Amino acid sequence: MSVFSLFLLSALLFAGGMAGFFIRRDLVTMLLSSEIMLAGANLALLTFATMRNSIEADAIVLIVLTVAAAEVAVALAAIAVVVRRKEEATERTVSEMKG
Amino acid sequence: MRELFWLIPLFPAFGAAFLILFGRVISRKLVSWLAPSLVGLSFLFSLLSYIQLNGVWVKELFSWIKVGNLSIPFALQFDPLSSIMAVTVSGVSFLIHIYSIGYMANDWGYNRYFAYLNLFTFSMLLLVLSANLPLMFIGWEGVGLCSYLLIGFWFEKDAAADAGKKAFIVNRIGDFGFLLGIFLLFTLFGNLSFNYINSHVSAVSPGIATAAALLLFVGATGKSAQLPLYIWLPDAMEGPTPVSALIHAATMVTAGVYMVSRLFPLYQHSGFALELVAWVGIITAIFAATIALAQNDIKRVLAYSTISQIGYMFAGVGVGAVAAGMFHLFTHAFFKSLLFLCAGAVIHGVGTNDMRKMGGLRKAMPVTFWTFLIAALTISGIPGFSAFFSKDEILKEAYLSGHKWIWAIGVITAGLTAFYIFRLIFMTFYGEYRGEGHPHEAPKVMLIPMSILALFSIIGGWFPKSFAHYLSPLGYIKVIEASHSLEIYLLGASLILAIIGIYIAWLVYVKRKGKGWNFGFVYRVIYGKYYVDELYNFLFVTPYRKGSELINRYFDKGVIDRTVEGSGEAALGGGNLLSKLQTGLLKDYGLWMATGIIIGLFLAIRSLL
Amino acid sequence: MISAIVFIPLFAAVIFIFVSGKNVKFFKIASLAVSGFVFLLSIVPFIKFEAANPLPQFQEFSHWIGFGLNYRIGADGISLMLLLLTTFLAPLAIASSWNYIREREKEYYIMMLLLETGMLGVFVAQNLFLFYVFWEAMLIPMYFIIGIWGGKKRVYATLKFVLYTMFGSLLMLVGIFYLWKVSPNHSLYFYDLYSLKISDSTQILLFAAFALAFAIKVPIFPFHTWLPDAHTEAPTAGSVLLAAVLLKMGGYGFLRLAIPVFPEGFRLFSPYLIVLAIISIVYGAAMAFVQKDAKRLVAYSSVSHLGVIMLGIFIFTFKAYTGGIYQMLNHGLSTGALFLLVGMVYERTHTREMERLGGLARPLPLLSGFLMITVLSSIGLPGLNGFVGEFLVFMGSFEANKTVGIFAALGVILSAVYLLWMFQKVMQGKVKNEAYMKLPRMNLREILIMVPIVILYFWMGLYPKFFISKFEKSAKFMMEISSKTEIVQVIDGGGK
Amino acid sequence: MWNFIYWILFVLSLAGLGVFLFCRREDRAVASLALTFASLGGIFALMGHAFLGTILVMLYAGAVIVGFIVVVWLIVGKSGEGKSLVTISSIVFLAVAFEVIVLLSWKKAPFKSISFSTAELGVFFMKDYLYLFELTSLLILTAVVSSLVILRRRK
Repeated sequence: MSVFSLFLLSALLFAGGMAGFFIRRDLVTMLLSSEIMLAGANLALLTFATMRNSIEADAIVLIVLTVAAAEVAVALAAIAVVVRRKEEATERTVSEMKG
Repeated sequence: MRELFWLIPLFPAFGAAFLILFGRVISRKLVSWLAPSLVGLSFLFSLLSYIQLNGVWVKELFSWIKVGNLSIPFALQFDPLSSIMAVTVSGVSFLIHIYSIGYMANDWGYNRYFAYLNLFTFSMLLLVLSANLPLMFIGWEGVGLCSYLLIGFWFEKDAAADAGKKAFIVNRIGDFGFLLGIFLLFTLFGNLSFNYINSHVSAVSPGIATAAALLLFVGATGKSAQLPLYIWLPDAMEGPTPVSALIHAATMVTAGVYMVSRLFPLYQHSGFALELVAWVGIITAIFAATIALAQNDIKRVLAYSTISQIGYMFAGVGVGAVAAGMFHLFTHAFFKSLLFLCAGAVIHGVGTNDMRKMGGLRKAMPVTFWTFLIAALTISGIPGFSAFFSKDEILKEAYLSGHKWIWAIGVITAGLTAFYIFRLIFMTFYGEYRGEGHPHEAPKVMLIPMSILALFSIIGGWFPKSFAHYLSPLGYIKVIEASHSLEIYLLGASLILAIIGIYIAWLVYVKRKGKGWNFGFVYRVIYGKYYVDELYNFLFVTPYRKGSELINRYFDKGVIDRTVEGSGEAALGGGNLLSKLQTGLLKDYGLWMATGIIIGLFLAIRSLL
Repeated sequence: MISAIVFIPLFAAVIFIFVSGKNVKFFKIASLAVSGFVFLLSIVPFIKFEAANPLPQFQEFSHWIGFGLNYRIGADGISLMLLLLTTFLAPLAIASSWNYIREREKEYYIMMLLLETGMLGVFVAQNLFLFYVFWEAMLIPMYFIIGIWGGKKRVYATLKFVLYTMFGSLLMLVGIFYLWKVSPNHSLYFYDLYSLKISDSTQILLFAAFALAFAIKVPIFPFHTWLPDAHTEAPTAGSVLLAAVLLKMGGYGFLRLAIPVFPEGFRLFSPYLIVLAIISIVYGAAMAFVQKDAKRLVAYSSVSHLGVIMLGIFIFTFKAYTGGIYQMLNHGLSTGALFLLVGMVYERTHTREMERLGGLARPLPLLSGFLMITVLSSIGLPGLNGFVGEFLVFMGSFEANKTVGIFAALGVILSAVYLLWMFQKVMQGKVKNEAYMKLPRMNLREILIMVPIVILYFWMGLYPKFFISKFEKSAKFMMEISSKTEIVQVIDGGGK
Repeated sequence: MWNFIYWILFVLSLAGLGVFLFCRREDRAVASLALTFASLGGIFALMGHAFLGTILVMLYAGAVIVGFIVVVWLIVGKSGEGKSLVTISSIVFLAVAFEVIVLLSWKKAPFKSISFSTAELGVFFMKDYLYLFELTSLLILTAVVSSLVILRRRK
């Protein structure tokens, strides 16, 4: 349980999440991979918290979690709406904001 | 009269202003009384001042321009030289005003015509009486303006409008040189009044004096229609004939001669300039005389004859004989305007300028014929008439002052003059009438001034010696007494040539009815006026027009406008380019963000490494 | 006193807003009355102005925004003359648009009054910031006047005009910031800026910035392309004021700001500027010669005449400098009159194409007479006002450098060529289409517009001392400052 | 022994991630994430943050993943494949079960190196960061309400 391995894991998670975000086309996966990136970041934050024994960091991790959850809720709702209107929810569908 | 001489130019000025302002409302009768009487008044005043003149009168009215070290007073000067000019100008102008009453009787622009004529007289008198160069320049351009207005008087005729514009622009080119001359003189002397320049001329090196003199001479050639810038005078015949008589015979064209004689010390000091003046004068004389040989328009013949006679005057002044030059100017004013007035009477009667449609007018227009004959005899230098004394005076001076070649050319030109003037007489007054309609004698109001002028052109020349003495107070007038025998020899030479000229004219135009004389190519070249107009157009006018058009279409619109609009479009283009980034795809935005973060991290960490 | 002159049109414009747009008659007369009153008012300072004192007189000062950005107004000889030119021409321009403008008269006359305030402000501002405010403020009404009441391509023309000038003045703004920072306790008062010590290299940069802004405004040769478009599309009154007054601001800017505050920069740039001025003279004249539209011809003619003015200022001899300033007044009058007359022809024949015009002298004798006199004054016929200015400029430049003098004097011929060509095309020859024979003659209003201008032609031509003596001292003082020879310590303590 | 558990969790989470990235089937990929989150929760617990670990598991492995599966089914349902219920539930179950085991053993958390307990964490929140705490609760509330509003079918 070395600290290095923890950082390695969080880095891997983050990289995986980013890769997922860019590879997959549909919105759901992109949203999930962003969740994973967030989890990786959380892990890193937590390891620092433990190393520095700081309660504040701990509190922040907690809050980040809760906020992430809220965010997912809204995102899911949005995706659902997209799905309802346009059957499929890939990136293409939401590119109306094109320049 | 010493105090009132400055009124001389103001009478016609008042006349012009009054006619311009109220021209439309006052009746013709009033105009035909007002205009000539005002000019008559100024003639009277100049005559009186001429009589009472002793020394040099200068009157400063007010200071015109005063900036820094430049101060130009509005000052008039009355001295022997300008007195002669004032008298001739106002006298001839007065007679021509009366003549015009008849000539322009049924023209709708009657009032406007007299307004311009008065304005012209004012400008000419101002030119003649001014005491410094810039004031003379006002008169100088003023006469240019009036000649523009009067040549283009019948502006509905495109030829007249073009001729007027051409006259003004060619004059303007001359004035460009004149203006530069004024600037150079100011940088040299710091003061532009004639007396100051004439008295301080030795302080300046001959080289610069030559430059200044020549620049002023460019102006003179423009105004007096000498060689390079003469092209406007023949076209100026589009204007009414009394205008040609006044402006293009008696007064305006002599302005150049007056200017050179006024600044004679400057020319004398520069030496080379004086030579050039002489040579330009004499070459123009013979050049114009040759062209006059083959012209068929009565007024154009007289126009070229004017150019040639003025060439004589310049030659006279050029060889140092200012008195002779001025004397010829004095006599020329009378007989040349008489020639023009007679031509006017002929045109008035026959209705066309073309001599080929005239002939045999002796019986129909006796008075005109006799006055015309007097004038013709005068100009060809027949003894007893005024021109004989003045022209031969010039030739004598030329011969004596060592300019043998100038004398020779002068004598030949005298012969040519005799030929073309009598060619004109024989074609118009002898043989049978070739035109339609029936020519009638001019009305009395035109004949009176013509006969007065005829009288003047006879008696005008009888006192050459006193003329030179009258001018002597100016200081630079030299009077040479030639040995008697030499004088007879010189007079004889020019007389013989004149008579030969007349005889040939008689031979060709009366005996063989004018058919035999066409030497093919030579005739055509002379008739085409050596194609100088076409040359000038080709060299200057068309390239300027074409060049500007090209520049306008390609450079002005093309290059500059494009750069301006180009910068506008570049901004638009840039904007479009950037908007391509907005793909709307989340992935791209994520990518930009990721790269941004990575670069940021890298930069931050780099400082740590 | 001078603030009153500057701001009365503004107040009037504000009052006009509350008046309903229907009774058009009211606007026409009221705006004429206001601008007329302002003109009469502006005669008072002209009379009370003592020519001996070269410094700005009738100064008025208030803190306004503080930090050196304060409201300071005053008029020395030069600004007074330009002030008078503006107040003299404004009523004429307004009167000339009475039946030229058919729709939205209310907004039109409001814009004209705002324009007048903007123009007056520029000439009397003594604080650089205030100068810049008026400099920009004046663009807005001009934008609308060309944009709404202009010809077919008006939007393009007005956009180009405003953006072009704006681009220039932004650089100037940067310069102003620098000056604000550098000037002792942030005073932007002109006479404090004159005694400012700036290192040579920055002077050169700053001069370039200011010179560009003013060169675009003048316009000098390469920056002139906006002028013909703006003029062809602007309504008569708009192009009269544009040509007669707006273009002078460029020249005024040079002699008041660019040259005295950055003499080092000016010394470096002056040969190039002189060459550009000469090119403008010859180039403007050449382009004018080939234009088809009368107004474009007059526009290019003002490029040529302004070349003469700028040459007078750049060549920097006293005669040329005074001549240049005097020529500003003359050009204002003669080109203003040219536009008024072309406008009158346009009102009658609804075309400015010179090919279609011709022989108008017969149906409109009085108008052709006025056009003749205006053309002569613009050509610089001696005895009229144009000659005095050009004579001084050419003499000064000839004194400074012979070749410059010769090339500049060339303009005398070229201007005669295209103006007479225009006069012949429009007025002489046969009437091209019969309808023109029955064109309405010049009515009293138009005559009353032209008569004062023609009187001024002769007055300024035959007795220029009356005007020159007023601004001669100030011009000399300006030159001394600009050449930094010896700053005459008469600057009155310079208020902050 | 604990090291061994840690490495299992390590590997499991990466496996879950791997499956998520490369699996064709939407729902199975989403389900594998539950495994990742569960193992992360475990690691949290091992580090002594049991409370956070449980919240992580509950929030993510439970609410989020389940939510996603529902949405995936919405999409998949439309496109016809629905039979994978069994696999999903099995993966989820496995993840949760495994987690429970670990959490049970948190009492003797081997790598615990932090000095504060969950209680203190609560006190910490209540003492100085009360607003922050309330704010997050407010945030969650709005999130819920907004998602409901978004989903409401326009009449």
